[in-house]
Amino acid sequence: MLTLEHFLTVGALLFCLGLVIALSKRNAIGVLMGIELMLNSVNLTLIAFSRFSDGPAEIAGHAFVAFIITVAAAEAAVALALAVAVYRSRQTVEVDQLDLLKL
Amino acid sequence: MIQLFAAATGEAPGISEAVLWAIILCPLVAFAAITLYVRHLPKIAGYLSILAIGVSFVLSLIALIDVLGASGGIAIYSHDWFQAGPLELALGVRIDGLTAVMLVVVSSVSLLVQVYSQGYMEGDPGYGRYYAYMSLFITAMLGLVLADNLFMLFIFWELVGLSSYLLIGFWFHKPSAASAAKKAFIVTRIGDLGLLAAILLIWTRHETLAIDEIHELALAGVLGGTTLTLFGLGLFAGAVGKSAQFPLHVWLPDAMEGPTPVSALIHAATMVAAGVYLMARFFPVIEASPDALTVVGWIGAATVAVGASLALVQTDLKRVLAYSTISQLGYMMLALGVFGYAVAVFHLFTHAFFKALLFLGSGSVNHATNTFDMRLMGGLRTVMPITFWTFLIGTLSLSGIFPLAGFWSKDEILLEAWVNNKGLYAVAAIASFVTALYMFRAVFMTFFGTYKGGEPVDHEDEDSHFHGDPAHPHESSWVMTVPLLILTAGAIAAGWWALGKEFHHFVEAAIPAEALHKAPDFSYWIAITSSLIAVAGIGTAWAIYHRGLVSSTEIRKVVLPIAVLLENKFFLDDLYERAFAVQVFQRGWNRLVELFDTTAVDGAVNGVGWVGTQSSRVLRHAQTGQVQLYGAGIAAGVFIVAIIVFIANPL
Amino acid sequence: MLLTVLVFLPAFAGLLILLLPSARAHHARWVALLGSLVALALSIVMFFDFEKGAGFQFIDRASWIDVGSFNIQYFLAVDGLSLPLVVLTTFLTTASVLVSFSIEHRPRAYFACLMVLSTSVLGVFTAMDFLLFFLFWELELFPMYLLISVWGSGRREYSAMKFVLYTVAGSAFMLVAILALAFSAGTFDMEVLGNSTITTAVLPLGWVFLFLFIGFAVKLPIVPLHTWLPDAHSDAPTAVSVMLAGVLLKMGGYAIIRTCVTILPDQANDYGIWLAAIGSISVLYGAFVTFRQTDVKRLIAYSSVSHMGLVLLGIGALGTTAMVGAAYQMLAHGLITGLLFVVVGLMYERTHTREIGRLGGLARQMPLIATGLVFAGFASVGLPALAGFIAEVTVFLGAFQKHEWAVIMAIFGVVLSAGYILWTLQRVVFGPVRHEWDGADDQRHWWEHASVVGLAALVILLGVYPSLIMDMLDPAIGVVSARVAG
Amino acid sequence: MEGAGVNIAFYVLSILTLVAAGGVMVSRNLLHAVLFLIVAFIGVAGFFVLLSAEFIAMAQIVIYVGAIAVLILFAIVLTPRSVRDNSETAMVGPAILLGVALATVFLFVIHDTGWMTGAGDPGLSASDLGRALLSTWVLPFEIASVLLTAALVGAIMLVRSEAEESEDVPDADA
Amino acid sequence: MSELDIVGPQLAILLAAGAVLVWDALLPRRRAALPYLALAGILGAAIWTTTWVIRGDFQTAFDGTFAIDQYAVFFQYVFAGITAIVVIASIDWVDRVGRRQSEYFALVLTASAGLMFLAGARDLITIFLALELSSIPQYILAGWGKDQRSSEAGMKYLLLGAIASALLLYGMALLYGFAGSTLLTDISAAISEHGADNRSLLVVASVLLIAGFGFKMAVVPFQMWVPDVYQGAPTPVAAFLSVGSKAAAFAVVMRLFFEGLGEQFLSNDWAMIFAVIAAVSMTLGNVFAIVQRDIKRMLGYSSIAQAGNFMIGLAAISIAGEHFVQGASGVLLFVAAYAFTNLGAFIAVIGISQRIGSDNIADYAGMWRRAPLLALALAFCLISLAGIPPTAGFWAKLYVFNAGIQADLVWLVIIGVLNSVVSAYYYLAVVRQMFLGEAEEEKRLAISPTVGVALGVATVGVIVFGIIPTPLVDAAREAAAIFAAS
Repeated sequence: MLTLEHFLTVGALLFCLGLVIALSKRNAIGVLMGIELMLNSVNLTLIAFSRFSDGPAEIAGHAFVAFIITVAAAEAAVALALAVAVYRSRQTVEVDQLDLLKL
Repeated sequence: MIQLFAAATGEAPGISEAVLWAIILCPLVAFAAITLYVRHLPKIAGYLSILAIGVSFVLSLIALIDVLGASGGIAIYSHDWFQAGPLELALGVRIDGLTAVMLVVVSSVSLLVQVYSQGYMEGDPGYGRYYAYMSLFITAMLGLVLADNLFMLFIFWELVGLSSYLLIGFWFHKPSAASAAKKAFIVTRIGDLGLLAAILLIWTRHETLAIDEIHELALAGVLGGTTLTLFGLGLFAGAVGKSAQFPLHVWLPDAMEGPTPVSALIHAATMVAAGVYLMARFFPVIEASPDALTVVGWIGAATVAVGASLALVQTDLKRVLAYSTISQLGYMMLALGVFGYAVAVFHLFTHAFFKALLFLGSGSVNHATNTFDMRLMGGLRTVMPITFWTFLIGTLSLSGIFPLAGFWSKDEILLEAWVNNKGLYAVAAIASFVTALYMFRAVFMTFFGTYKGGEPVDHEDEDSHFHGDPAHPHESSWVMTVPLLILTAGAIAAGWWALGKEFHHFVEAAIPAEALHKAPDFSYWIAITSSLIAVAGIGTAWAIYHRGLVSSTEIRKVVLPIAVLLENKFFLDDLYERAFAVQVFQRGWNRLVELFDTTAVDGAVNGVGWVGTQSSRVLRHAQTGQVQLYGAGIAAGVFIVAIIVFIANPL
Repeated sequence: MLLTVLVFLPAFAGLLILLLPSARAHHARWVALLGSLVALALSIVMFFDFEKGAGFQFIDRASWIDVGSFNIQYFLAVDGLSLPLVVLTTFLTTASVLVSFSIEHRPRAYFACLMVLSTSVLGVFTAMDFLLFFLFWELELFPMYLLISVWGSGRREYSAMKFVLYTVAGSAFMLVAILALAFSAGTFDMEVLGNSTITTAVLPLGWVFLFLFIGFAVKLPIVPLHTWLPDAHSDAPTAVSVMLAGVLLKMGGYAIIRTCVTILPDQANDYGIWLAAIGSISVLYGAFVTFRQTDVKRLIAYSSVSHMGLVLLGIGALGTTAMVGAAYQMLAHGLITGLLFVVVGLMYERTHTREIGRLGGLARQMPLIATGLVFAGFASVGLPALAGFIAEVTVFLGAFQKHEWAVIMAIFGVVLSAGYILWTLQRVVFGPVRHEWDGADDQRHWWEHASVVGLAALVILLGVYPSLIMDMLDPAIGVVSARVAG
Repeated sequence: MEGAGVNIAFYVLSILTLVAAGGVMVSRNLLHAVLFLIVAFIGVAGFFVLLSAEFIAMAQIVIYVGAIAVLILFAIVLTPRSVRDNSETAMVGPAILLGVALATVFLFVIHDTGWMTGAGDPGLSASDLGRALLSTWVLPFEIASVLLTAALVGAIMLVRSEAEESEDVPDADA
Repeated sequence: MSELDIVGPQLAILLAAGAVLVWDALLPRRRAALPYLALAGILGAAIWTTTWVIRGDFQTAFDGTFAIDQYAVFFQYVFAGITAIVVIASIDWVDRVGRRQSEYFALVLTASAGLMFLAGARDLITIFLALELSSIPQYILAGWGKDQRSSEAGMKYLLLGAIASALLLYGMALLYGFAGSTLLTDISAAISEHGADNRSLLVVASVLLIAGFGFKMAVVPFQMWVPDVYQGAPTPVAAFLSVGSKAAAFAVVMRLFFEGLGEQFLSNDWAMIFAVIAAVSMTLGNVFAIVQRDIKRMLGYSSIAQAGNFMIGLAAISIAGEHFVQGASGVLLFVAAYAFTNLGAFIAVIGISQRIGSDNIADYAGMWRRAPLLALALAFCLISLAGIPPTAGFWAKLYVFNAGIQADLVWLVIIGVLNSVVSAYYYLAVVRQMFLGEAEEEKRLAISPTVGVALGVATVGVIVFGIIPTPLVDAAREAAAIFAAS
């Protein structure tokens, strides 16, 4: 029998995996992928909650996910644009190279 | 507030309060006027000062006569001064036998010294300043003896200290003078701590500072036990400082750095007399405490011994006189220690005349020779006859030769000591031999033999104002010799007042009768013994220093350790100044405190700043610019905060 | 209204000074002098109009911020404790302006700062709303910082910063305590606070007392919070030293009496012994360190630490006499140390050194300045017939009963002060003439005479006629000590 | 939710998704990583289907796989030097540690909490969602549209080269 | 009331944004008008907001997901003010740096609308969307300069912002799962019903929310991006970030935590979290700031410390009733005062750095002579940041500390005041550099009039509210009171 916890567990694992990717990848695009995975796991969690609850609450989860997907798209677009901008000025998108800004 | 107490044999003094205040104010006005207006008009300053002290002298005489007429009753005029909470302080004057005698001594000696100074200080660039300071000095002394309460007394007491500082350091460009002035002020101030403590003690325990009330408290036994002893010792500590008692006597010889008339004044009538006066004033208190009395007596004895022995080895004429003063002040304290209240005052009275005479005489000699070093003098007997004879009479009086003033007073001290404390008598008697010895040593070295030329004038020294020619000494001018002659009269005759105990009765009326001990009757045995001792001393001096029967250098070799000890003033100065003040205090303790201040206290303050900036410097390396580190920080923050909450506030 | 005018008059003068066109910058001193003289006159008028023993007077009160429990007034008033300090402030301001008369470097800014400083100090002495008090307390930092760091000498920036940080650190604690007090009493009104019995607060009242005390002790200053003072003094220009020693330090003593003791009498009783102990330690410690100083101004600064210790000793005794003595000591020290700094400043202008080792024999070349120094020195030593003596003895007499040992320790300060002052005099003005200083002037300009003579005259006046002030202090402090006594 | 098929589907999807995510983590080639990412996206979409959120699943496919993944590919193409490099920084150790720690916390609370699960209503149509978006969440909806516009404007601005910029202002410095 | 009316202000601003883009497309030669279009939109928003105040018609709309109340109004004014000042201050800067002006202004306006939506949002979804609407334009703006530093800043900001958003979303998802609703009121109801049994979940969700918003507020440990982004982003953008998103984050956190998670058992936990974060943020921010040589980085660290100060107020709101109003209004007051102050400081930096081409504090030496008004204004702002009277910053700090004391957070207030001392050190160091440092060249700096106007508005605000804080305090209290009533 599948319970809510099953889905939440997958969501949590996916979230943490995404976090690890975001925190460890050298390439900014790789980092972005990690972030997208985190957002996906949130979506999974929300939908799971939505599915396992009654009444009007259900629809809120779906709406939430819809918005998150939208925002993620916008964010990704901006991120990639910034990656291009960074690449133009620095010929790299490796985040550990981005250390001009420090004391 | 006015209080009058009739003496046993007469009425209370009826003298107007205004007269008493005028005695203080005259010289004060002179001081103010000179300071503010006539600094630069030396002659006028001198006359003004003499006039003021002259008026004070006349008024003092009037007061004395008035009190004499009342056979020594007491009058007190007191006014509120200021108030702070329960503390109420008053300003007031008190006249009685003791005060009257002191007034006359102070004002008369001062007047003569002032007159004499006109000659002595002639041409000094600080002439006006000199008279201003002298006026202040006299004001302070007169105020001190007139004060009706301890607080006011303390004020003038301190002013005496100030003026002595100014006068001793009068020639401030001489490092030795500046140093001596400082020494005098600080050493006496150490004693003043005791006086201050006594004031605090008596006020705190009994809420009064009025002299007569303190007397009553002591006599009634209310003031007793430890408080009484501490109070008495506190007062005595003040007196030890001011009256140059052992072990605080070290400032007095150095005070010779001031102009000679100043020395005369300090040694005879003011400053050092203040301590003895204080002890006499509070005799009922001292007397009520046997412990205090014993301390007073033995400190006096020690002072007698120290002063006399050190006087033996001095080559400087003024220093001989200075140590002699110390010794004589010791006698006065010793007298107080054996219940000789009136005797002590009497010795103070006679001593004032002959010691002033001797100092002024030495000043006269200095005026002729440009030096005080006796080894550079000799044979002045013929060129300076007036100086010689007056000096000789003063010396005889000091040595206690019948019938000069010193004989009477010293004899009575020995008598009191014999009756009350044989130990103290022994000290006093031996010291009187030494007294005659060192005084005549000085006389022989100065006035007999051949003249050794004095000190040549150093024309490079712009501060020197020596006018004569040391190679050809001459007698001083009349402004200097007349005071000598007048003082000689005093040195001869002042003792006769004590005949028939008149002086005693008069002075004793100043304190409550219950406090008095019956003075022993005149004893021929004591008188003859003391005279013989003195004559023996003179003879010894004659043998050694005039006839040269025994060489002084030979004696020195025989008693070398003692001689070294004496020549180094028992190493007391070294102990106080070099060892204590410089090494232990300044270079040791103070340096330690300063080190603590700069390293520990200030260091901690700077250290806080240092730690702040250093940690900032170290920590900023955490900010590497690595974006993932920052992200990890966020994630770790979530974890850590959550864990902290669960730990702090478990589920 | 009178009090408001008085407090803000100097600042107004400062504003006028800033508005002077640069061509007339040299007129700044005259505007400053005029402003300070009017303030002085006003304060003297108030001094004689004051009804002794009748509590707070010349009240100026208006609501300022009134929201919820956060209720702050604009409330100025004086009583017998603060009025003498107000007069002292206006007087020393005038003296400071006079000693600065020959200032050449950016005179407008200089005098403006001086005037603002005066306003802030006057505000501290007159503010009766705790927060207003705190504001004036902080306001004083800016002019002081600028005055020291722009017109100072030596390590002036370090010293100025040190001064500021010390004070701010102290007032940090003060602020916490003020808020805690105001919260528990529901008001910032110091008059109300001083009449009510506060039994609890959000933090223990002992802490409140301690926090307030730390804030004030820094200013006083007491050991071990004093190390800013020597630095500030030695690097500050003369007038600032005069103001600093003369009135700024007094803010600490005044505030301890006005707030710590008055508002928290029970805690004052508990901690009185500690105050007295710290006070007498300061007396001795300050004196010992003074002996080691080779810079005249540092020396005076450390002697101030010693002398202000007496203030704390007096306050620690909590009796009327002792606290009157403490207040009197503040006035006396203000005048005397002010005079010392004025004279030393004059000397420095001529010799350009404050190193004792390089000075000497100045009594010959500059007799008037030397006389001033000797006079001030003796006043500092506590010579009778001068103000310091009355203060010292009153403190001792008042405190002896309660804190015998503290007083006994402290009276050694009397001898020590004689020691360092006389030793200094000996090395600076006495001794052989140094021809290095042959060309130097003596005190010459009228403003130099005016400041020295004026200060000296007051020192004497307070020394021989203490009732003038005591009668005013006595009832005001009587109220405080009655509160302490229960 | 019961039924063997559902169970099997859940575990298959779980493994697929997590392994794909792991593949993003371990693949050294960025292009491979993108492919793994797409697999993971599809896996999540599968979950949505499993959870009866078909519309969302569709949106997931369209937007994530269709738009975001494509965008990422574009970005990879536009930044040529980085194509093959998807290695880790030195942070990898701490990052894994943190991931494990946070996973522990999350799993703990997930299983510690008494979720109020209801019967569940599998039937939620796209039109229901659309109605909700245009009534209750009309404000977020509008915001989202503005947001997309703004992101678009910004992204275009960012990728525009300096040369292009000066072209469209022919006379700025003239 | 129609729903368009509800979002009128935001709409006005968004319309202006659109107008800016269109204008630029149609009339590329009339670019000078763009900022004025933007200002017109902001003015419209302000006027619209004012009409609500006049109508007094406060309500919730969109099924309770959005509210118009005094609280929202307060923040709308604050954001309108911030945006207006930023726009004015940017005119000159934008004109020099590049040709992407229309995008710049449009994005600033969009972000501003997002901030305004945040102030009224009462629903997790709305909050998230509003947050992203303000964030994404800010990421772009940070990279707007397109040079190495700017794009690096944009990239860093975006990546970290996205991670923080993901954490926030996860937290929100958990909350939603627990309560079955995204409305704050429902969440609150669910928590009071069966929240006590599930504290672990709620705590973790709270922590995740705090992480998400803490990133925006820039508090430790979510703050590390701040100095880098401030340094790299165009200065006007940094100014906007430093006040805008920070203020919005506080606005939403207060509503979220008090309306949604205000249950006593939970508020104990998050109040403790806030208190600890406040203490750590203040301390670390200040300690880091001390050694900074770049003024923007210094301001970045200082903004971290300031966020710690705000948080004292947040920690104090956990207790309901009068204390709540104290704490909440303290935060509001601080937000407003800080907005003016920090903007002023940044604008002064814009004015100076632009001319001297350096952000180095060392290069600010002697600025008092080169640009007296700029230096004076910057000095005032820094003094206000340090919390020294008579500035708005002082009242804000005082008020927040007062709230802390009342909420029994004495330890935190002590840390706060001590940190103020530390902060005074580095703030005043800049002041010292400007007023006392020796400039390498004495050439006067030309100030653009727009910078002057913006700076003037900010500085006058700092001073006016420093002297008459009552209106501001009143407004803050009124705004905060809506929670107390609920």
